[in-house]
Order: sequence, then C-alpha cells, then structure tokens
Amino acid sequence: MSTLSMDQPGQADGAPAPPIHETATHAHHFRDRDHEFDAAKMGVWLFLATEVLLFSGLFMYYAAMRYLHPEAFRHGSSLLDWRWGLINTAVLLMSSFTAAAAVRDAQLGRQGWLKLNLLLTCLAGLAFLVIKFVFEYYPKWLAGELPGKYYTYPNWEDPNEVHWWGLYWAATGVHATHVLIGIGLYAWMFVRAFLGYYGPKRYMMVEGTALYWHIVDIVWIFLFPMLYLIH
Amino acid sequence: MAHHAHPPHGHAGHGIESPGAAEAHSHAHTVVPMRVLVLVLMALLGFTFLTVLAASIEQWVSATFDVVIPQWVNVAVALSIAVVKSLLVAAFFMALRYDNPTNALVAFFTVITLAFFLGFTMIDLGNRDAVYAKKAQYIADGGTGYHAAGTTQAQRAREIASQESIDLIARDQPLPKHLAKFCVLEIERFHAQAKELPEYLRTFQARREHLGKNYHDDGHGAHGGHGALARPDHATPNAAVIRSGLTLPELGGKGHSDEHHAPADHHNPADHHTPAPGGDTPAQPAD
Amino acid sequence: MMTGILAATQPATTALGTGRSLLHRLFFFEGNSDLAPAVDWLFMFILWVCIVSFVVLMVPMGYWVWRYRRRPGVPAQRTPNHNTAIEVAMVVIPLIVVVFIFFWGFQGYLNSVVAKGRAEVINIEGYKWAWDATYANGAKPGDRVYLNYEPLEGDPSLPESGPWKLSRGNYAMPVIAVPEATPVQFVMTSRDVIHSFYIPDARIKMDVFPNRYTSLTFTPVTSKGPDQAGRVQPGADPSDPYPGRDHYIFCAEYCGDNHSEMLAVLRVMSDSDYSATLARWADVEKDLSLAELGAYVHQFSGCAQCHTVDGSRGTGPSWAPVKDAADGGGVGWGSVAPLADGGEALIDENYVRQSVRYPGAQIHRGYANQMPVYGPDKLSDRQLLGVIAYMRELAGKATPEDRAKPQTPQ
Amino acid sequence: MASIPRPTDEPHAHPHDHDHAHDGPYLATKGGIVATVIDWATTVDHKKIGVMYLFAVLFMFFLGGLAALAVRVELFEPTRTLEVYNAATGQSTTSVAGQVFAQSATDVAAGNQVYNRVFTLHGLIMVFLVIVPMVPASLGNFLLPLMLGAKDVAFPRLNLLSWYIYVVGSMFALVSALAGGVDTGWTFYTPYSTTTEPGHWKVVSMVAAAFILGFSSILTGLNFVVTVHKLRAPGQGWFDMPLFVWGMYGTAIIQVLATPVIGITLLLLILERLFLIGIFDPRLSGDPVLFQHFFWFYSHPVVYVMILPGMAIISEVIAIYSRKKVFGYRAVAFSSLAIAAISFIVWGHHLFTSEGEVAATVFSALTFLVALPSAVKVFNWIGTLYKGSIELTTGMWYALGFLFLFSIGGLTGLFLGALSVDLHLHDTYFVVAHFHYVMMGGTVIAFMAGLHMWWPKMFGRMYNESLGKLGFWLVFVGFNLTFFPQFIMGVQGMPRRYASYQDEYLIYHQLSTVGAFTLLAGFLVHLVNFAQSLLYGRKAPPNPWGGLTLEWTDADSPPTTHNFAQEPVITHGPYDFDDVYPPQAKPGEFTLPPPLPGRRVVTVATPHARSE
Repeated sequence: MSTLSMDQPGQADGAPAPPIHETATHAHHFRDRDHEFDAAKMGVWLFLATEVLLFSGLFMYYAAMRYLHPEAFRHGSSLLDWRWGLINTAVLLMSSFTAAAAVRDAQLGRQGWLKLNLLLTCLAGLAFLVIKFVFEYYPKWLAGELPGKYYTYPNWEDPNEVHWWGLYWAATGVHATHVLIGIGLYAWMFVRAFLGYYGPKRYMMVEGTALYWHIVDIVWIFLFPMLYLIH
Repeated sequence: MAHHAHPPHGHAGHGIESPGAAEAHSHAHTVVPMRVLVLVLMALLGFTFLTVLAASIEQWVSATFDVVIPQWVNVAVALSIAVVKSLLVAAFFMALRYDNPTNALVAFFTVITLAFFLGFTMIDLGNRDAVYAKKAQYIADGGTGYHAAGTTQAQRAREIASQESIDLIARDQPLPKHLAKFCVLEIERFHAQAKELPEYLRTFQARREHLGKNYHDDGHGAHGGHGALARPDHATPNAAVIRSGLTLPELGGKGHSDEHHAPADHHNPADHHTPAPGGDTPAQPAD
Repeated sequence: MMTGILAATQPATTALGTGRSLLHRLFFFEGNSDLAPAVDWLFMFILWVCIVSFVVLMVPMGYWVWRYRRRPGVPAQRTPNHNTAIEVAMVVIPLIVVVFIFFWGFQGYLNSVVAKGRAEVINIEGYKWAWDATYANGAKPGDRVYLNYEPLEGDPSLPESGPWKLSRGNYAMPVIAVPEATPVQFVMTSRDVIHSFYIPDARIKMDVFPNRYTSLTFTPVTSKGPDQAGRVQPGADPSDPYPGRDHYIFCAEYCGDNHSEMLAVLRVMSDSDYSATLARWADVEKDLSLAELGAYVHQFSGCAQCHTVDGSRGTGPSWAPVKDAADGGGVGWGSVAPLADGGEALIDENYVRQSVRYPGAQIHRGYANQMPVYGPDKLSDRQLLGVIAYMRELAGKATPEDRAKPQTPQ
Repeated sequence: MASIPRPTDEPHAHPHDHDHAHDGPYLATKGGIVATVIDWATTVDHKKIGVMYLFAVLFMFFLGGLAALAVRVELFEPTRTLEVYNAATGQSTTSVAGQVFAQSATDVAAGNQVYNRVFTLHGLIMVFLVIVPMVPASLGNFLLPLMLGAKDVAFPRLNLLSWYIYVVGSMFALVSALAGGVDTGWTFYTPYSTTTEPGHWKVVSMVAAAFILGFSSILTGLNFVVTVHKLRAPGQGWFDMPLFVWGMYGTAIIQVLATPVIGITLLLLILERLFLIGIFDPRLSGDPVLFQHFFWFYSHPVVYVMILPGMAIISEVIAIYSRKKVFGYRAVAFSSLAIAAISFIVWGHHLFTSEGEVAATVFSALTFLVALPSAVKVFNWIGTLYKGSIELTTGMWYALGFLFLFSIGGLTGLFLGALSVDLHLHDTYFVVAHFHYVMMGGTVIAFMAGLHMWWPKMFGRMYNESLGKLGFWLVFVGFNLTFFPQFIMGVQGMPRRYASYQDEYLIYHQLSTVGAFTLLAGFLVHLVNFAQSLLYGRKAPPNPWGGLTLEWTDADSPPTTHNFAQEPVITHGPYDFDDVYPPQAKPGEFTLPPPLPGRRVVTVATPHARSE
C-alpha cells in the first residue's frame, strides 16, 4: 500500500530544504503541537455542531411542510429522478472515503497518496456539482420547477407544490454551497500539499476539512431518501 | 515512523500536568486502518442500494397488490437506513470511535438539540387541533381559501408579487387549455375528497398514472421541449422576465407554440390582471 | 389622567358585588367574564408568592449587608460552604409551589379554550387596522363609539358628510355586541397579518391568523357594567342606556402602522337588546342614500384607518379634495393624482374601483403600497358605488342620485 | 490498529515560552497614531479585542438608549405626538418628539410609522448588538484567559474575526436604520416582516445584519468552550474554576448550539422576502407560527446568553466584596449548566396565544423548571453574604441592585408561565416590564457591577467611588421608576408597541418617562466617571480588592501583553478567602496559604493590599 511514495517537494540540487510540515511550531499560548491539535480539533467539532444545527432548520422545513402538504410532497418527490440522486450519493460517499484516506496518508507521511486522495476528493465534489447542475438543476430550470414566484411548471397535481420546490431548492442549494466551499478547500490543500505543508506533525487542516466534508456527506445521506425516495 | 522519540515536554520540570493537557494526552492520534475504511465504504454503498431497493419494493407492492402502505413505513425505513449510514461515517470516517470522547460528546449534544428542535415543534404542528373536536361544530369547512381550487400557491405567489409591484415579476399568463381542464379536474378532486375518501384516492391514482409519463418526458427531457405538453410560458417574453438575471436569454425562445400566444395576449392589460383575490374562482383561460 | 387613580381607590360599588382588595384594585380593572375570577385569583396567589419570596430574599440581604459591613479589624467569619439540607429545600419548596401554579394555570386555560355549552358564535375578521364582526344573521356592527384624541392645531372645519362626521384626531371604534350571561365564541381569522384579539376585561386574548381560524370563548357576566374604570369613556355614545359598560378590545400582536388604533368596543347586552340590535344592524344599509352608505362604509369597513375625510394626511391619501402639499399633487374626487411610477391619473370612478379591487395597480406618489385588497366579498358593488358617491359628496360634486334615499329595500 | 507518535515539538522550538520579561502593559502604545491604530486593528490579543468590544458595545448601548428615550418621549402623551406633518395647514406639528424626528421623518406619513421604526431599532440594537455580546465579548474576552491562566483564547484570530464580523453586522443594521429603519419589530414576525415595504432592501439588510451578528456570537462561544476545555492552568480542575468561567461556559454552549438555528431562520426569511418560497406565508398555505418556533428556538436560549453572564459576574463580585467563599459553589456551577440545558426546551412559552393547546401545556410545564436553578443561584448569593466582610463599593452596590431587580424579574416570570394568566398578560406591558427587569435589571446592572470591579484591572486606573455610587443610585431609582409602573399598566391591559393609548394608562406612562430620563442621568454620571478615570485616575494596584482569582493574584494592572510573567499554577480555590485572609489577620496583612496537598508551587505572586 505504501509503495507509491513520492519524493519530498522543494528539493533543490543536492540541498534539500526541510518540508514545511517538519519545521512547524505551535502558537504561543499552547503547550505543544499536540495541545494545539486537540484544541483545533475540538473547535472543528463545535463548528460541525453549528453546521448540523444550521441544516436542522431545513429538516424542520421539510418535516413541517410535508406534514402540512403531504400530497404536494408526494407528487413533487415523484418529479425527481432517483437515479441521479443515487449516482450522486455514491459519488459523495466515495469522496468521503478518499477524504478519510487523505487524512491517513498525511498521518503516515505518504505524500504521493495524499496528493492523489486530495485531488480525487476535489474531483468527486466537482462531479457531484456537475451532475447536480447539468442533470437536475438545469432541466428543472427549463421546466419552470423553481421556488416561489418563479415557479411556472404547469403540470402540478397539488396546489401547494410550490412548497416542495421551495424546500428542494433551499435544501439542495444550501448543501451545494457547502460542497462548493469544500471543493475550494480541497483544491487549496492540493496546492499546499505540493509545497509540503502536510505530514505526520501537521495535518490538522487535512483532518478538519475531512471532518467538514463528512458532515456535508451525512447531510446528503439524509437528503437523498428525504427528497428522492420517500413518496 | 511509529517511534515516540521525545519525552513529554513543557511541564516535566515541576511534574504538573494541567487538566487540559491530561485531556489532550488521554488518547493517541489513531490512524484508521485502510481495511476499515474500505469496509465502511462498501457498507455505505450497500446501504444506499438497500434504501433505494426498499423504496422500489414498497412502490411495487403498493401498485401490484393495490394496497396503500402507510407513509410512516416509508419514512421509517428510509430514515433508519440513513441513521445507520451516518453513524458509520461518524464512527469510522470521522474517527469518533477512536477519538477524544469530548468530541463524541459534542456530537451527542448536537443531535439532542436537533431532536429538541424537531420534536417539540412537531408536538405543536401535530396537535394544533387537539381540542378541535370541541371547536369544530362552530367552524366552517374549507377555511379561508386554504385549498382554493384552481389556483396553485405558485400562481398565488406571482399574483402577490405582482400586487406588490416588484419590478421583475411578469404578470400572470393566461392558462393553456390543458391546464384549464386540469383545474376543473382539481375542483372535482376536492369535491370527491369532501364526499368520500376511497373514491378520491382511486381517482387520484388513476390520473397520476395517466399523467405520469408526460411528467417525466416533460420534466427531464425538456431541453427542446416540443411535446404537446411543452410549456408555452417559456416562449413568451414575459416569462423570460420572470427569470431575468438568472436564465440565459436563448432559453426563452424554446418550445414556442403559436396557438397560445397571440402577441396581443401579453400587451392587453385586461389579460394581465390576476383573478379576483379572495374569490374562490379558478383561473380561467383567456383564449 | 386621574381616571385610573380614582378608579383604583374608589370603594367597590360594582354590579358583580365582589369586594376588591386594595392590591387587586391597583392591578386590575374589574373583569366582566366568567374567566376573570379564576385568572384574578391565580394572579393574586402568585403575587403573594412573589411578595413573600421577595421579602424572604431581601430582608436577610439587607440585614446582612448592614450587619456585616466591612469595618476595620473585623474580618469575615468562617461559615459552612454548603449545606445539603438547605440546598435541597430551596429546590423542593419552589418546585412544589410551581407545580401548583402550573396546574391552576392549566385548569384555567382549558376553561378558556373550549366553550361552555352551546355558544353564541360571532365571526371576527381582523385586518390592517380594524376589527370586523359578522353575526349569524349577516349583520355587521352598525354602531360606533368615538375615541377622542386631543385635537391638533389648525383643525379644519368639518365637512358636511351625512350622519357620520369625523374630526381629525377622533377615531370611531365599532361596537361588537354580545349577549349577557351566554357563552360567546369568537371564531376569528385575519385578512393580512397576525393580529391578536384582546379583551382585557375578559382576561383573554388569542392570536388571529390569516388562512386559519382560531377561537376565543368566554361568558360575559353582566350588561350593566361592573364599574366605570378602564372602560370606554362614559358618555361617549349618548344613545347608550348604560354608559360605561363598554369594554375595550385591543390588537395585542404588533401589526404595523396603526396597530395602536386597531380598537373595538365590546358591549354586553341583555338578550332582548341583543336581538333588537342585531336586527337593526342587519337593516342599517338599506335606508341609506349612496353618499350616506359611502360614509358608513368609510367608518365601518376600515377605510377611516388610513383615509381621512378632512384633507389631512394619513397612511393613505385623503378622500377630501385638497392639494397634497407634499408633492403638489391632488387627492380627492376629480383631482389629478401623481403616480408612483411617474404617470398621472384622474381620480374618477374607474380609478377608485381599481384602487379598491387591485390596490397595487396605481399607487399615489408619496404613499406606500400597503392597502389590503377589497374583493367583492369584502365590499359589494353597491358599497363601492357608495364610496364613490361619498367622495363626490366630499368634493361638493354630489349628484341628486347620490343623495336620493332608496325607494325599495335592497 | 496503528498508532503514530504524538507530534511533539523540540523544547527549543519556542523560546518565547519562558521569558516574558520584555512584556509591557498591553495598553502601551507603539510608535505614532497610525502604528497604534494598525496595531489595534490587527491585534489578536484577547484583551485588546475585549476592550474594542467594550467600546463598540457601549456606543451601541447609547444608540439603543437614545431610541428608548424617543419611545418614552412619544409615550409621555397619549396622542400621537410624533405626527410630523399636517397637510391641511401645511405645518409640521411641534411636539418635542416631532422636532427630534422631523429630520429623519421626511419620508413617512404618520408619527406611528416613526414610532414603530424607533422601537424596532431599540429592540434590534439592544438585543443583537448590545446585550448578547455585552458581557461575553467584552468582559468575557478580557477575563476568561486571565482566569484560566492562559496567554490567550484558543483561537485568537477567530476572536479578531468575530469582532470584525460584529462591525460588519452593525454596519448592515445602521445602514438600514439610516435609510429610514424597518418597522418589523425585533422579532421579525411573519407575515408582517415579509410583506412590509415590499421590494425594499431595508428589511433584508436588517435581517442580514442579525444573520451576520450570529456568526460573531458563534465564534466567541466556540472559542470559549475550547478555551475552557483545553487551556486551564496547571492544577486547575473543573471545580477550581471561578464561577465566572462556569457562567461563560454555559453561555458559550448556548451560543454554539442555538445561534445556527437563527442563521437558517433568517436565511429562510430572506428567501421568503426575495422569492416568496411560501414557508412562512399564510397566503401560500405556509405557516406563520412555524416562524415563531424557528425564531424562539434561538431567541429563548439567547435570553440565557444574555442573563447567564450577568449571573457569572455577580458570583465573582459578591464573593470578592464579601470576602467569602461562594455558598454552594457546585450548586451554582451546575445551575449554570442546568439553565443552559433547560433553555432549549421552553421556547414555546412565547407562543401561548398562537400555538396548539397541547404544545402550550407541555411548554408551560417545562417553563417552570427554569425557576429552580435560578432560585438556587439567588439563594446562594444571598447566603454568601452571611457573616462576610462586606465592602460597599460601586460594584457591590450594583451586585445588590442586581439581586433586588433580578428577583423581581425572575418572580414575575411565574405569572407569565401560568397558562391562564399569560393569556391575559401576553404581549402587554407586563411582559415588557418583566423582560426589562431581567435583561436590564439583570444583565446591564450586572455588567455595570463587573465593569466597576474589573475597571482597574482593565485600564490600570481607579475610578471615583462617590461618583460611581451617585450613578448607581440614579440608575437604580430611575430603573424602578421606569419599569415598575409598566407592570401595573400591563395587568390593566395596556398592549405593547402602542404608539398611542387610552387615558387610563397616562399616569403610569408619565412616571415611566420620568424614570427613563433619570436612568439617562445615571448613565451620564458613569460616563463622566469613566472618562475622568481614564484621564486622571489614580494608578491601580494589581489587586485592589483582594481577589483570589488569577487575574488579581498573578497579573499586573493592566496585564502585560502575555498576561503572566510565568505560567500561573493554582495553589488555592478561587474563593478560599478563609485560608488566604484568615480571621486573625489584620487587613493589609494578608498571607498566602500553604500549597494544597499534592500540588507543587512553582510561582505565586503576592496579592497586593488595598493601597489606601
């Protein structure tokens, strides 16, 4: 597994500068890097708590509107193609896997695998968005299946279907925004990996971003059955 | 790599470790084995297929044997699988299983808070009419246009928006014929619903099957959109205004069908005003 | 200004005949509702709990602060840092008290959400910014009580406009009649935003929502009026045989500009009075000329909330024909109104009709677009004609038809 | 299961850890004005950020106070005195309030509109810009690391970011206010907030301001939780923490868990306004009560974000000025957490007149639970006074005032929790008086107590006690004069947010207005006092009050840039006055106790006696 190992970056002719991750120090108010790492990780977890509770509002939106307008949701849900949802779920799950693997690679100092996994995660996120936009958002846009006053879809079955589309765009939109931010972070880390930023002594950003990415994944794990499967 | 070379640093001199440091050092930074990661990924993909399969089976059973499966079954199955999946992600991908317990505690309290929010709010929504039986004798059916037949809430949204003079909103389009017919169906449906439920359900199912193909042809194959059910409202300049700033201009020209849209239609103010608000009359086609 | 204080110190000479404690009189205007005794009792109970607790807390605090104030050479004394018995007691004792308070509150609440027996149902609709009531016979409130504000300087002389004159600074509150000693159920909804139907003397309020019905129920006790404090000013309505028996109805949920003017009056009547009043109200419109009908509508359909008839500026344009000094444009019949989108419009029959039915279509410049829609269900065509006739009347351009009494009942 | 070595640095990698002899006071200026401004604008020092927050919050407090005074002026007369324009005469009416608002009121027709905008502005500023950040972000930021013996909060840069987010959020709010203000009420209840002034950006801007300020609050809370968990001094266990830290910890937990919900709520509100998605709009079969659930799920816990820090301050102030160990330390500490926990399940009592009957009953029952931990706290504070050596400084007067006012505020909550009584009292001035007794009589008064007590520590200058006490009495009397009459008129039926009212309530409104100006006078006295202290105040000793927490014993006044000369080690509990100042000692001759068993003393700074 560890056969694919790349050289340290930043090597000049015969005079290798030490990679950044080996010269890292900690902020002055922590005792050591371990201390800093633990504090940072707890901070990330608290941030994830806020993320979950941010999405809780959308879950509440879903629960309340589904309770009030079940027929609208039943029909609205049937207008989504679960196959694209399934593919996107698989894409996101695999990206979660590569994100976890990237953490492992950073911990073990396997620079080549690290870069590969960071890139794969980034690309999977992009693939998710591409599928979302090209095969879901765009046709719905054309069909007029838009939220609120932009809704022009003529073949509604329940007069309250606008609530379904309001929820659909709000929930997937907020989720897609999070995916977009994650892609940006992974691209940024991919570049920084080439500069030798990450290694066994310094991988908080890899781990923190991975945690964030997993939460985005978990949100989608719930959104997928809620939007596509529950009729 | 697996060699811990340095002695504990910092406060070794006086032999005091702060509680914070004790917390921090109570665990090692665990590397999750690749085997575990792969197994978890497999399990996640498997559960994903399982949840799709369960939904399909429910639909198949419902359609084949003509039984109505209560919705809570559907919801319970799908969400249970989702819970298992997210537990897997949290435990292994996010390494909560190996991590400092404080972080698991954070996650736990987050979920509790979420449950409070959803649970207590649903207590209100689900029981708002708990003493309704006592009040019901005084209250008329139908509310104040709660299910105003013939007007979708979306049309209502645009109607409201136009009343509020929001510049970007186009006035209502005259309804195409098939939609007007659909409105009549809607009214019938509500009448049926008021009379007896099973009949209404059968009507509803039948119509949905009948329309089902069209929906999918329409909703997802609508890049060209030239079918009989193509939405003419894309074809009009007014409809394009609705999405101004969001849609490419060329999208407005697609699926144009002349018979619905004589140019006079969208310049004649008489056709633009919305149905009388407060009235329960369905929107009528102008042509 | 002194009314409140006098009422609080007057001996209780009330129809209910309950002796009221000084504390009760300080806090409460006397109720006229079957709910009032329970609510007032629970309130007074909690009040005494509070007073006792407060004294229990503050007296030792004050004493110890004085007794143990820092003095040279007198240090703090060592005392136990905690005492399990005391700490448990200070959780358990309040717990017992609050459990009782909860149950009594719950009991009163159940009484107030379900009508006792067969109730007189009155439909209420709230809108910006007035209350409208509809009775089983179709009658709407046909009487009103004036609430007098202090007149402002430069108050113009009142135009002659039939029996419903209004001066600037006065506000007419519709009278909502209820029968005495009968359970009353208000079934309420709103036309625009959330309001809250609040009758302080009945000790109850309930929010009023658009698109949903809520209900509020209580039994008025007496038609005589228990005392005159806190009631609509006696003598405000000379035709009222029992001055001072009217109770305020407030809107308690903030609903916009004229939230504090969204008032009505609850008048408790004997059964015979109630029946006669409803019959009179059901017929009130049929004897009116168009212009009178318009004035009537102006008062009782909420127009007066925003549109003055003396030319002064309100939330909406005045109906009187004066130049609007703000932008030079005119308001009132026959003027040319400058529009928000830059155009102009002659204020004629069609403009008025459009402004009532589709208020957002043509907005008078300088005014916000916030008038609610008055569809045919809110304002009949004849009423609309009445409004038009009334505006002509205000402009001195009334036709004989406007002033003609109807020959046959409508 | 592989395990990798913990990444631990070489000792020489951070030489700054051991020698801070070069540290000066954190307030010391470096170079010219520009350099100083840049230094403050880019600082990650928790003390400077705390001071910046302090001044920002005080500025906003005065803005919100001006709005409150305008409200009281309007209500001095029952008529609509803010009416500014009379078309019939072409004249503006010339009431005092009319003159005050004539300039900003050119675009509104009636005085009611001005009034509604002013009270909305008052509520928005006071809630989102003042009381929520008032204690945690200013005193909390300054003191929390000091009390924990840490050099800084866990994430200093996030801390600075939090301040900048606060500034940006304030800008959104102020721009919206300067453009004419919004009339939604601070609660943004739908459908009023989604339909008022359709198409106008002001409401969206104001909602966005609250949305942005939420992030500021989240970052502060997140920082505090991690700091408390990870940065305690050597030897400082959970129950060696000062109660101020416990209160901040409870506050921070609420901030982290509740604030995101208001984020999504306000986001949905913006979407509702811009796109009419219909979730809260009854015209589209949405549910306006759902918004109230969303809103109060945040806004009820945030009530405890407002009051818990006040309670935290009072625990410190009473202990120090009584020179007594806080009675029932653990009960007080746990009651902070209990309040934080219970706060999440009682929000429905704001909805008694709008939600269903079952939910109302459940929420009413749960609401009464909050009474218990609050009662525990008050009992314990008063118990702490017993046989103490009570020094009546301005801070202590404020603490006693807090006990007085908060008792009234808390006890009147019992009326509002009881369902049947609340149906009468809901949305009346009784509620207004109740929450002002809690928010202002509680939080603001406690903040004044803490500000006076820690003022010498923060700025290294003593303040004038006589002026301070004068200010206190003006504030205390003015406060009661302002708000106690509101209880009475509330029970008599005066609804909230009324621009005009019936004559029956006149006397109470006039008393209330007089009280409001007394309050203003009191705060102006404090303003003068603080300015005088900053300019001419006597130099403060490190420990003027003889406190035992680390900011008194181990840090200078004002503290140095890195807080402590050496890393402090805990040798005694935060309130072990009995050990440090034993009864036989004379004042001014305080001695330190022997180290606690099992703890080795490395460094101990001597507490300074009062330099009087």
